[in-house]
Amino acid sequence: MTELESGRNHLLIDPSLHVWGWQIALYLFLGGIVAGIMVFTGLRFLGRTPRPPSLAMALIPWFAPLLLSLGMLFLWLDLEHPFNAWRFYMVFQVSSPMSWGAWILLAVYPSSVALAWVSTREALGGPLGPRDGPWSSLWLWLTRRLAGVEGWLRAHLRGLALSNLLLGSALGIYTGILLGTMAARPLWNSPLLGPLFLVSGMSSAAAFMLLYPLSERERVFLGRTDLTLILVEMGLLFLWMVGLASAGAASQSALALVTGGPFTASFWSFVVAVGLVVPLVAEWVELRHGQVPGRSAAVLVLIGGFALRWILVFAGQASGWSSEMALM
Amino acid sequence: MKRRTFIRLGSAGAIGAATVSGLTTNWFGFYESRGKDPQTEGERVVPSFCELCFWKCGILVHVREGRVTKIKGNPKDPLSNGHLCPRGAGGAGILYDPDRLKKPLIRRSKRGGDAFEDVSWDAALDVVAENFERIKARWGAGALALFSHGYGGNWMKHLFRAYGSPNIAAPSYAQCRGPRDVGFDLTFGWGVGSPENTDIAHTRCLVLVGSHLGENMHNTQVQEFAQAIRRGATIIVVDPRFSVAAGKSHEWLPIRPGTDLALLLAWMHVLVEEGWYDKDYVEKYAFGFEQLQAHLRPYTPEWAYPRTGLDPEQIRRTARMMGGARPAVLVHPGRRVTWYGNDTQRSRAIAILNALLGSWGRKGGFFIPSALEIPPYEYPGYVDREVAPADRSEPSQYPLADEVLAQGLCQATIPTSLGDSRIKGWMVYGSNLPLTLPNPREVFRAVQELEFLVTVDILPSEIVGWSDVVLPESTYLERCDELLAPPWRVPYVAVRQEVVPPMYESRPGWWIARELGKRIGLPDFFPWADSMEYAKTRLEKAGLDCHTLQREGVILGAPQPIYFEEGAPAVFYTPSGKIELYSQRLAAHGFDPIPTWHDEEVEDPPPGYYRLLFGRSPVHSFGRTTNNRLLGQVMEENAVWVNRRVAEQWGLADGDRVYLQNQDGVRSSFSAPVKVTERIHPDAVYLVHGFGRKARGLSFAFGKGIDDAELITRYKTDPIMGGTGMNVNYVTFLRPSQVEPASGETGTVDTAAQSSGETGMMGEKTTPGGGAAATGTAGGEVTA
Amino acid sequence: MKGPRYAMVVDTRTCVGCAACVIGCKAENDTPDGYSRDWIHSLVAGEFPRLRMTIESRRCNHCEKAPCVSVCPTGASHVGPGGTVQVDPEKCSGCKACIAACPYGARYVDPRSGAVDKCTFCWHRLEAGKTTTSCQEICPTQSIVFGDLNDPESEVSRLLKTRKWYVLQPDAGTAPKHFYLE
Amino acid sequence: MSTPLFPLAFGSEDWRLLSGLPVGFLFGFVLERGGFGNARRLAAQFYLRDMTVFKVMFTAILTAMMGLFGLEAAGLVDRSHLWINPTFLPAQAVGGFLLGVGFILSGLCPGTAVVSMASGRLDALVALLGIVVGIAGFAVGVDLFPSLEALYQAGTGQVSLLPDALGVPPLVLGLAILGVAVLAFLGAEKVETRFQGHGSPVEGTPSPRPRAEFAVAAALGAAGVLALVAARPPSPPPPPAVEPVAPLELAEALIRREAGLLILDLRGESAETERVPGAHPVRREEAAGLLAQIPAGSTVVIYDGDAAPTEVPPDWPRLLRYRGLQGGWEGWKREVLTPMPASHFSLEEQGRVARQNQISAYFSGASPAPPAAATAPPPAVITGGATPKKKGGGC
Repeated sequence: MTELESGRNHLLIDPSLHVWGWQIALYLFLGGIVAGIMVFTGLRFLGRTPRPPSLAMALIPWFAPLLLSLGMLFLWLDLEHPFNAWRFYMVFQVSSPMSWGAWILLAVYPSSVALAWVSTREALGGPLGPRDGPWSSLWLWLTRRLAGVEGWLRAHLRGLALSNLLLGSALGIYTGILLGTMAARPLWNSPLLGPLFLVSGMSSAAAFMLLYPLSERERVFLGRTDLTLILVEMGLLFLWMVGLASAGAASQSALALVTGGPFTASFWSFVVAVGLVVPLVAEWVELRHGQVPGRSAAVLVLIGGFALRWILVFAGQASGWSSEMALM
Repeated sequence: MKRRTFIRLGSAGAIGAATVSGLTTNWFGFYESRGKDPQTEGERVVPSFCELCFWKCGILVHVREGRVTKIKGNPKDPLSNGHLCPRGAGGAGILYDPDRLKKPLIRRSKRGGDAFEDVSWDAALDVVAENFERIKARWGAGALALFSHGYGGNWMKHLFRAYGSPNIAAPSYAQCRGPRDVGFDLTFGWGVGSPENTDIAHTRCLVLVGSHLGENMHNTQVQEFAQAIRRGATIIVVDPRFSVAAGKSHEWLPIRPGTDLALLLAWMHVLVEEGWYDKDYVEKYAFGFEQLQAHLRPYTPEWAYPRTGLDPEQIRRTARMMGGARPAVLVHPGRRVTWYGNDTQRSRAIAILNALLGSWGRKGGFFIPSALEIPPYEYPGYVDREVAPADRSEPSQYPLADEVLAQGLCQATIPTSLGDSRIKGWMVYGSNLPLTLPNPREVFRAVQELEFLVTVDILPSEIVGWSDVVLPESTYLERCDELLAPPWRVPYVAVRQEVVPPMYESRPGWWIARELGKRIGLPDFFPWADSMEYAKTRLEKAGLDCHTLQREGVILGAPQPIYFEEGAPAVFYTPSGKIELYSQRLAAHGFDPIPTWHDEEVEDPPPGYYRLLFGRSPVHSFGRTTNNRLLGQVMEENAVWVNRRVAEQWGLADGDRVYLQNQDGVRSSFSAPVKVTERIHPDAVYLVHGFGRKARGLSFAFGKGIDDAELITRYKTDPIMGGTGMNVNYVTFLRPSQVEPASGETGTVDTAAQSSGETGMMGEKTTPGGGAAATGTAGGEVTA
Repeated sequence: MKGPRYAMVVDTRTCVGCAACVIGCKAENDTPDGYSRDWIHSLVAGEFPRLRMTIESRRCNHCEKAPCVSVCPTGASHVGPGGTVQVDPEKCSGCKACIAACPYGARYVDPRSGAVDKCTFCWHRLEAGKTTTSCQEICPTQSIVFGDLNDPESEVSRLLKTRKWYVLQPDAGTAPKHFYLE
Repeated sequence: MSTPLFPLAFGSEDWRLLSGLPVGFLFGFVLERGGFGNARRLAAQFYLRDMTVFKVMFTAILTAMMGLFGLEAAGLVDRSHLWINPTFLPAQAVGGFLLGVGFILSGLCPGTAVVSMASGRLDALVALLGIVVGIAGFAVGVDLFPSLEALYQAGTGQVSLLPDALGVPPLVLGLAILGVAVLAFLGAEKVETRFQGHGSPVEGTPSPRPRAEFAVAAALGAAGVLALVAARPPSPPPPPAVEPVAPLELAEALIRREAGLLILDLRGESAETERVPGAHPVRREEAAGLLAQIPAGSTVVIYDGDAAPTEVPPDWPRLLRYRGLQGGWEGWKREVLTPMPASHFSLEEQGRVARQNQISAYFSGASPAPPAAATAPPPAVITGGATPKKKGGGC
């Protein structure tokens, strides 16, 4: 028997070592969806002969800045000293993924808003906004002012789409890298976490988009894409686990958290079964039988995407190098 | 101001602010990072000595803006050598304890009902003086008893001597170190005193019998313990618990509790039979070796094996280690040695073992200490003691006790079938009797019989809640005290001085004693203006400068020889003038003249019960510090140590909460978590003493952990000197579901209170009673 | 490398785990209630009665390759003078990335300021000209030694040359400057 | 909960927990196929237009009852390993009422809500959200209003089973439920036909209705199973095993104070007073009562006059470890209490012999010779004089 006593605080509770909670898990989830939406939107505008999208598809890009704002609100809530948040933009720390993230987020906003604006205008054609009433003149003034900008954006549409694609990918990868560079948490410490989070984010985004009244063609496209993404995600998860299993003792004990430890049941049911296997089968069956992908599988994918982040955030903090942390 | 100017100024300001903020960023290369200075370095640093335990280390107290910020060791002090134990470092936690007694209190309902009224010092002292005089007039001075623990108690002792009562007791004698001092005195003619004259620093083999140095943080001893380890000394630890010291040892003997004497005899057998003892030393200084040799013959290690459960080979091996290291070998006498009622004999066995190894007066054994002579203050002379102390029912009882027995005074307070009680009033100074004396029921019974009870204390401890008058004393950081000049390696004197003025309406002990003395017609005994003037007078007589002492904290005297080989006199104050391996005094009183094993003295725990052992934590001095928030952060409650296999039997997991119930059906008032561990003998469970406090005034410590003292309803009295062996109680586990009504822990307190009667009244406590600092003695070393 | 390179050595053979370092540090650095910059870690292995015990006084390891510094997005965690790792509370936003990145659990958020806090090697004392940390000064067993690795004459250099030592979680790749003597 | 599927030793607790996943999928699949994902179908139950829910539930109860009885009788399931919800009658009554209200309002119970959601029905998603919010609300509510705690703690909290509560033998109860089920089926058919006239039939209702004849036939078959099960009492478990222990091994264990050792002297009170130290005299037939109070995992050493019992009665607790003292009391006397003659052994073995003989002396109560010193007074050399006391010191 090995007995540990740590005077730091209570061994397993360690309140002062509380690091990240649900806010971060939620932020990572929303960030992943935002990344996916941006990638998909970017791809749509990069396509050679863009067919007219459904109204829902045209409006969906707005979710990028919206969900990101929501996510950043949670991120901000998690800060212990929130009114020092401006410090993020006083420096650029090359070695800090969080610093990268902060600057990426800064770039994501204009890019995603611009593309959403263009997408909306494109879909609706005519003037937007109130045509009469007290605000109409202001609106008119604004649209006129923005017309120039819009023209410029349209002229550089491919660049804008590319920037969305790249920023979206960066955002998706960064959420994984943020955890992946923590050498102190063996469960996270894998270069695969970046791609994994990107792919999972895209899969979640596809599922998220499927919740809206898209056209049949769009649904089939997203369903097919999601199917591929799920397969890739499963492959990445498998590689991530193989990587942990073949690394040192700390990584192995970290892996044991999800293969026989306290996070096992939740990981395999929510992430693997509910989030991956079942939707995979469901979507495959749907597409195979020529049906339009429905929403059930999409909801499951979203549940799985959130569960992946939630479990990774908490299990990762429970993993550690020193034996007392791995015990948790 | 013109509008234009305003705008111009405004924009200039904005640009300036922008520039400045830009300059602070990394972009400008001026983004300098800084740490923060915690601002705890003192504007004033006052030397004094510590009172968190009774070792009395020299300290330096930092004061900033009138607050004590931190306490450091005084490098000039020969006890602290500039280092402190955690308790000493956390002394400010007592000073700034929000639960402190703030005003004198007078009880306003039945005793234990615990309704008090704030009064002025004059009113409180008048009541005390009136009662002192009344008791003296009606019953004689001897009917008033003083229980004292802590250095400030010297003033009260002085008051009592002037008053004429011989009944001055410290629980630290019969509940703690008494048997050891008597045992060594019988053998060498010297007690080991405090601080002990153990030369741990230079020893080549240190043997600890139940002594848990490292958890028992008597500073200098632990410093020397580390030095001994660093020098590569062999460490042998006998303890049913794998203590920290055992963790440092080369040989750990996990002895069955209660059988230490058998091991000591077997060790001596090996030393004598195999010729490892110091023949020259024994021949020169010892008396009765032939008798000892004959006596030891049957005590082979194989004989000891079924009793102690220790491998005979390990007993032989360790004995040879000791023999090989002699004379620089030290079998430590321990500190709290009141375990099984045969403690004086066991201490004598330790003394004899040391004598065989030739360690007394030798480097690495026991040094011969010397003290600085500081003449006493001149007083008119104490009243002759006409009366004998009331602690024994007849003079022939405990014939070799050389101090007053605290539990004896407690018993003398209870009327017996033979007649009225002999003690009518108590003054309790810094001594929390319910946690200190064995069998708290007896204490509460005695308290109910009292005509008058006054406590002088710092915190509202349990005994305070039962008092008639409570006098709030200043902490050691707020008061001056008697000079300290203990016998030690070098003679020295240390001073305690007022670091910050007394908080609230607390007053120093010297002031309380003097004011009481004046009121009971003894002003001649308190001629000094204050304790500093008192100290100065004494120092001047000794030719020492008070200012130097106040500035430095200590003054060292000339070093004296401390080993026989250096020229220290080999004097033994025994009847034979030699080291008495065979004790004539014991023989004269009908006791075993050489320690003898009696199988019937050790009993096994009943099935399902475990022997309750208790000891210290390095961060606490028993109940004295459990309310100290600074120290409590590191250890807030105690845990019940249970052997892993026993825990498996009971289905107890680490951290499960349990209540303990002893063999007499007494249940602990609160629960504590189980510590499932390999570190304890399957026969025993272990608790750190001083937790499970029931005084509600102790808002931090209340209800945390289990109080071992309330489970000590039985004790075995040492027939030689009256020490109370307390490690003879057995406990079993109760789960909270077996104890608590649905409403939870609060309900429990009440139930527990009903079951034990006395505590019920403590439960009603509404005002802070008084309190205390000390629990003194019941802590101590675990042992076998 | 020029200038001092500060390190700490703890002798686990003599450390009794009394926590004087913990209380001393609390008083010296005025850390908030319930939080401390150093702590005692003890490990007991084996089965009754064959047991082994290791006691370590732990704190920030002031790593050469401090992950807390590299993940900090605001530059609050930085390598300070003498190669020590410091936190500037003014710059800290409390994002806790450094806490997650530290394999030693040495950091916590000070609830009073919202900034991350940890052992500074008593930098304020060194700046004031003292040569010891508070924990070293108070330690009754003198098991804690602080000093300059770049000075071959220093006590830490001497101990590391003459005694067997280990660091915590060497695999984490942080190159700690807090050593434990066996 | 996972025992019937996995042996207890399989994997970790978390892995065993995962066995719920396939079972859940299967359950969900069957529910969905049965049309239970359709809120209208479920709601129709309350309008008595479609009694499928009623019938399925009754069938489920019957199947579970008979399955459990059957598996238990076959020795495949140990009921003590099954988790049965403790009974809190008032709390469950209130909770059941609330659940019913929710059921009617949403047309879905918690389980079918999940099924329905999986079928892609958004109303189910809302219902599920409502469930989550309700659970969270209750948790918060209990914290806010401690009086709620009294409600949900009300009741015995014990597991009370219907046969015990009603005092009816399980077989009778089983048959009674079976009878009620048959009647209910028949009644349900009638009710359905009657009420369906008032509205259109619910989509997806399987057209071939369970026939009355079919129900009766099935009931008869079930009754047969029940009777069979009841007729065959559960086979008695094999008696606990007893391992032998050598007397010297026991002696050393006693000296080591091995934790959790209980020694029973089966010769009982009447036998001679000499026993192995610490042994409890008890007669074989009274031992079970004593053993019931011993913590699980203890080792019980039993001995008789001259032999180690090789087996113990089956009613002795099975979670204890039994060991029989070889040679019984006689063996103890022979091997532990009889000293060995030292002369027979080589010098190397003397240590072992000495040790064994001291064990022998210890247990037989032969103390070492009285110390000689007590009788030999030494010369008295009285120098006298006061002793300088080093006084003081706290603890």
